[in-house]
Amino acid sequence: MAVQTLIEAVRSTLADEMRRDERIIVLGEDVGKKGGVFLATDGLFDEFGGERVLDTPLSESLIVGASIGAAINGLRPVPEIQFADFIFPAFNQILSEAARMRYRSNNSFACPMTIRAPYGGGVHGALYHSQSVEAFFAHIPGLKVVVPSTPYDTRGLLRSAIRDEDPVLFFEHKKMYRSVRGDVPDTDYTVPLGKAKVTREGRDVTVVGYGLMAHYALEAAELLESEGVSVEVVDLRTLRPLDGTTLLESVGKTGKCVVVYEDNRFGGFGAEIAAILAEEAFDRLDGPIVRVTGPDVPGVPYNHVLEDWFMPNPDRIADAVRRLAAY
Amino acid sequence: MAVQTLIEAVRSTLADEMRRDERIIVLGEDVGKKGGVFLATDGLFDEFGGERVLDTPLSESLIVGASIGAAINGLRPVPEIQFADFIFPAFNQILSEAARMRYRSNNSFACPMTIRAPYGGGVHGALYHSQSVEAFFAHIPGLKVVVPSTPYDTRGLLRSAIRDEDPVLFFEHKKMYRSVRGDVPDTDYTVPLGKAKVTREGRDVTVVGYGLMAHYALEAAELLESEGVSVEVVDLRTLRPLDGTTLLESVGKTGKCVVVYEDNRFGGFGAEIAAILAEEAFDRLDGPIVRVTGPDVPGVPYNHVLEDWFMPNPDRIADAVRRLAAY
Amino acid sequence: MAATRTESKAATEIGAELGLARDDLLEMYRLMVVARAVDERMWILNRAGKIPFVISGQGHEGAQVAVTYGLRKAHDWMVPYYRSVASLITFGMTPREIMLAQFAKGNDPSSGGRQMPGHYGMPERQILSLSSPVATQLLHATGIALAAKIRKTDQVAMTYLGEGSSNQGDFHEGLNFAGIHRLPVVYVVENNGYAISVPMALQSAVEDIAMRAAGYNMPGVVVDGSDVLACYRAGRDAIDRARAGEGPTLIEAKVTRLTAHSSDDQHTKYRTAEEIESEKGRDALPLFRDQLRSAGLLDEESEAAILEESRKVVEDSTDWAEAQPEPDPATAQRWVYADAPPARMDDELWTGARFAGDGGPFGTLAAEED
Amino acid sequence: MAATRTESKAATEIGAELGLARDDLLEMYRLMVVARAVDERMWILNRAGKIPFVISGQGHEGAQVAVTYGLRKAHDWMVPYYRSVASLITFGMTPREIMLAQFAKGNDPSSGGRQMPGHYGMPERQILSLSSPVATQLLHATGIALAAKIRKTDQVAMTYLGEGSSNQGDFHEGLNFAGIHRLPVVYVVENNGYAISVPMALQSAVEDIAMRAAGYNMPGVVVDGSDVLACYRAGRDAIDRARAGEGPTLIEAKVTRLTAHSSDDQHTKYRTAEEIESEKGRDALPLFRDQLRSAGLLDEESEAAILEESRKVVEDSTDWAEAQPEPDPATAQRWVYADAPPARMDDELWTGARFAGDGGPFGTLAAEED
Ligand SMILES: Cc1ncc(C[n+]2csc(CCOP(=O)(O)OP(=O)(O)O)c2C)c(N)n1
Ligand SMILES: Cc1ncc(C[n+]2csc(CCOP(=O)(O)OP(=O)(O)O)c2C)c(N)n1
Ligand SMILES: [Mg+2]
Ligand SMILES: [Mg+2]
Repeated sequence: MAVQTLIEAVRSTLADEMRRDERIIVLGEDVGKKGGVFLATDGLFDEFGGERVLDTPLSESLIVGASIGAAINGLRPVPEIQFADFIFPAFNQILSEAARMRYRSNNSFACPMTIRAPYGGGVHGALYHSQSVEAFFAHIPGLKVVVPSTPYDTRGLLRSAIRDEDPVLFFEHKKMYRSVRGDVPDTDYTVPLGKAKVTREGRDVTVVGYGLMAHYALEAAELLESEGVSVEVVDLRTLRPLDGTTLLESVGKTGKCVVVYEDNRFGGFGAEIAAILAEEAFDRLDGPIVRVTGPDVPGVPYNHVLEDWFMPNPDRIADAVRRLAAY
Repeated sequence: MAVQTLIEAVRSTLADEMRRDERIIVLGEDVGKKGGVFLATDGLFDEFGGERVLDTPLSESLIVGASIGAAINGLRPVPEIQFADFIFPAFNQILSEAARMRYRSNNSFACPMTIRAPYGGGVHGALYHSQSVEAFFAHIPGLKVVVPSTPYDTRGLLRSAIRDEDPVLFFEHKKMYRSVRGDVPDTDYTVPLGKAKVTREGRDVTVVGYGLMAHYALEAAELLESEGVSVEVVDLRTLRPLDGTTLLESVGKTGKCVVVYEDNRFGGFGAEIAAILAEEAFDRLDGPIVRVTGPDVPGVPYNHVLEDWFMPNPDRIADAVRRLAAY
Repeated sequence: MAATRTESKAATEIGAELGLARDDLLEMYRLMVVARAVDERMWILNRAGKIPFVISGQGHEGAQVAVTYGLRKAHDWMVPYYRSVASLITFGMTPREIMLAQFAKGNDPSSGGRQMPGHYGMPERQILSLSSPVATQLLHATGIALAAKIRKTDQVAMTYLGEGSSNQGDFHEGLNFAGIHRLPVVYVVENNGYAISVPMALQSAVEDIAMRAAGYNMPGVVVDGSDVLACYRAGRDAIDRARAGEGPTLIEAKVTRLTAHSSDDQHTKYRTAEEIESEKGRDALPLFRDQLRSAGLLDEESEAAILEESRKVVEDSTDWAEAQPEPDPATAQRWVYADAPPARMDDELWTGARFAGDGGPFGTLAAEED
Repeated sequence: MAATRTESKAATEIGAELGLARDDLLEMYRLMVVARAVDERMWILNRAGKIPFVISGQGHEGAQVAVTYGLRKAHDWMVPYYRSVASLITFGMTPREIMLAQFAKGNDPSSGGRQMPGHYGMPERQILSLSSPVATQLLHATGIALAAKIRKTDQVAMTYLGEGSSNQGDFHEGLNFAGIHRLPVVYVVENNGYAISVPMALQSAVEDIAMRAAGYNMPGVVVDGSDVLACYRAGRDAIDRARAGEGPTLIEAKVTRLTAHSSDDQHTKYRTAEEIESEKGRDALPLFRDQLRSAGLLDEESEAAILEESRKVVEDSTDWAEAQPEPDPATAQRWVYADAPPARMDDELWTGARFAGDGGPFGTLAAEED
């Protein structure tokens, strides 16, 4: 049992998996000698060499498109997109090709690959180094979308993603890379895709989140405990396929739900969570389904006073829960 | 007062606007001599010449990216993307550039342009000629998203879009191009962006839709009238900015809502509608918010038996409304 | 660049130089004849209202058969595009398999009736499934070649596209990467002068797409698509280079599109009657036939036999394919993933309305199946 | 291609041939000195913890000033990238305006503090706002040139990018379109040999990005970025061609990156100490200074005066910018659209929780402001 940061969990898992399965290659911008701009691939180039750890040209569509071909011809690519904000040049390859290969070929071909991308705000990254992009991908049938929030889950989920037979988007929150540490067993455990986790039990209100917001939800729950508000926290972990059972059971129990996401509010991923609850848990609801989200502006602004204005935080979550509990 | 099909409404409005404002150019694949694969630009090349009606290379990112530059330097581009399915190579230019230009420059620059794209299924187009892509764009702050359902609205909304100071996505349903006809005044009227329309008044259940589904909703309402179920139909017309007032007023009155969209269910645009209602109309809801949608498979399959399986239709809508009314 | 042509020697002589036996020459001709017959039948079926859509390769067959002929079946990879009918037949796809795609039957090996006609693919033949957005397949072929190099499989990947599609960003990104890593991939641009209605002058700043090869450190070969043996040489040389580890090649075959772009297109709107007529002179099929005739490889009899055989093949494949069962809608939700349900672990497929508790923990109403 | 250099004549002589007066030469030198001083100050501010991020252009100044010098201010268009400090100063952006971007102040003309430092833009100077995704700006410059041609404004658009960014699909699509329509646009690739840590050999199949120009029917000019007058000639010729309606040009200036990629990068991890040291020999600033000295345009005194002035300018712009007010968060939701609210016509901005009826028709609870 060792303690790792989230970035160490990513790095060590990539190394473990590459030792286990020589079909795995890592490719992307600066993933080689430099070890990635966040050092997520640090050391891999030295251990596995330039054929399995490829520095690509500055061409995201190529990174994904070539990964598709490599997967078709027997490899297990784990491409890195340097920032989630820069995944859009590859959007067509991901949506039209990787996600549809199995369905359109009636199961003749598939694209087992894990696309890693750092995402999220609160890091002075401004509009183009702070985005939460999960809503775009969680809407796409054929993709799986994972957002870990602890080093333990990161190792377990990244193993499951790499071993999965379908394309997985694996989003890592930049702010958690070094700020979040936790115990990780040295065993070859996995955390299954499609399984949410109740990270705190409570009676009054369910708070649903993922990634950094799953942590903020727990902090908000702490704040409210003293006030006698009992909060249950559900960390979704996988956005697609979604663990509807855990979600419905929790809200079925508490009757109230706050959905938290960092992305822009309108049409964000949490809207689907609210829609599911309004449709399937209606009989159990004792109050409106409340969303605490980023505002509807094109991106996280840079100056710290503007960035603070944008980011959801434990206080905002607590405020919403407080009012919903009193509803 | 003339009668036009939806495609005639598009074509005549483009011609009217180009006569009115010489800053307007139309560009895209096959929009020139051929007049577009659906003939939406037929005749424009002859009337306005090759400088204002440009056949571009097969390069969607260029079509949008050059339109951004042209808008910056004093033109009003109306690019056509031949099929909404092929808009994704331009996704980065639309999301990262066009949508953010005004915000990121603190209102120093803007991109007034209208991107037209035919969308939708039921036309034997299979996975790549049938997509509904509005959810991706309606989530993006800085874009406006319009989906007309009648020739009258098409003319009024297209005028508003072209005259708007911000980038507008204008989605036209292929199945409606020739099947939908209607009266259009010869006047220079506009239909404002951001205004929904109650296309049928009713007491029991509100059905919310747009595009082809707005028609199917009306057909379903007809079917149910004989059964004594009184259905109100809201045609959203503009998805972003959304007319929340009309939506909330209607559901506030009926207390029940069925949201209909053709796109894949999970994370589709209708999820936001359901989320808004669950959050802001909760006190008025007398039943779950029900969604009638396309299934969660990567696209509309080609063979007619498979396509029929995919497409929402008036019967499915009626079935949902019937059950909700009885709830 | 001047398009390479073979000199006016006898086909047999040239063939010999190229290592092509008389049987190879006849086989190439046969493949062209079969491809044309299958292709023409598609259009007849469309006009007869039996299939709603056709997109095919009439005018491209000479280049397709010849460039492809040097590949190793079921070892090398083919990454085709929608006009690749003759390439596919050359690589082993049968007329029956092609006709199943036209009728979109349940046992259509390309997609089980899920895709439009023209979207071919078969794993057992190492033919990759094709989508509609153009040029995306170049990156797949590039990645296949990357894997072949890393895994040392001695495979070559050949991919095909139109000249219009070579103006997509993916073309640039793919060729650059292949050039950097000297990948065993061959890019074949079938230049028929139009992207639907858009002529070369408005599509590309240069007349020869092959000129771009120099920017990616690979040979760019322009070849006359009506000269079958010149096309074979270009393909063979590129395949040899690739297999020898000498890297990728860009081949541009100047071909002609004898039909409208597709059954949805009226090309008279942007092509003159004269042009459409004169373009028939660039059809490789009669030209190659004449070559084989004057080389004494074909006579009235053998020619008639080939035609008769191809007619039979087309009859058989059409009737057989048409008689196959439609896909079963009950299977339509399958294969979104290998193992998981389409969107939620607790999912059934909801094409219709999902109610409070339908299939969920708080059931109050029963779901109706639709 | 061999990089064009100016011969070893006296700077004045060459200048005369190029139509550059002595004052022009001195002005170009002054612009380089000021740009370098401003640039160095950014890094000092970053190390001092006053600004969290720096990305800038040390080593690029000679090429940037010289290529840009021939543009018409407030008439032509500049579409910059994040290293364009010297280009921007040459085109009229003041050190104060640049420093406001570093401190991301409320009155920062580039973005009002909304974007990271390095994302410049000013409408009054016809400098287009820049984003982070690389190469997108090429298409904007191309569209600006298209509008200039259609509107007959006699404008030229000049855009800049790194060699790594030239491997994006947008590069291909933009240059092809500009070549087809002979647009008045100049593409300047500042090739410093690295895309962050990725060296040329892994970025591009060819050594000279300019080789790709031939594929777009435009001249591709390789120029030594440490030779200021050669860069001026390349820029001037391209601008003249563009304005004369002769079409676009691709200029590739071989420059050096004297710093790490950005303040977040440790380049020692992928560059040897020797390389970092020897690259200083390719710095245009001392080389041009020596040229002007030996041409008798600079002496101890005038040189010191220029340095002193630039020092003053940097002091002034830094102190002034630092003292400016932060942006007002109350303005943060503004300018998503010209007229409409951010997402809904009935919208307030909801950064926090929205409840049944908050601001809506069925109010039961009052909204708390957060
Ligand atoms: C990304 C994308 N945009 C548009 C289309 C629509 N489309 C299909 S084929 C075609 C023209 C292709 O021309 P070319 O590449 O020359 O091939 P050809 O059909 O002439 O053989 C177009 C525009 C598409 N399939 N994909
Ligand atoms: C589409 C995209 N992908 C990745 C990045 C991250 N990134 C920023 S600069 C850079 C390297 C650019 O190299 P080059 O174009 O040579 O310019 P240079 O920084 O060397 O001047 C990268 C990878 C980005 N900004 N945009
Ligand atoms: Mg073509
Ligand atoms: Mg560089």
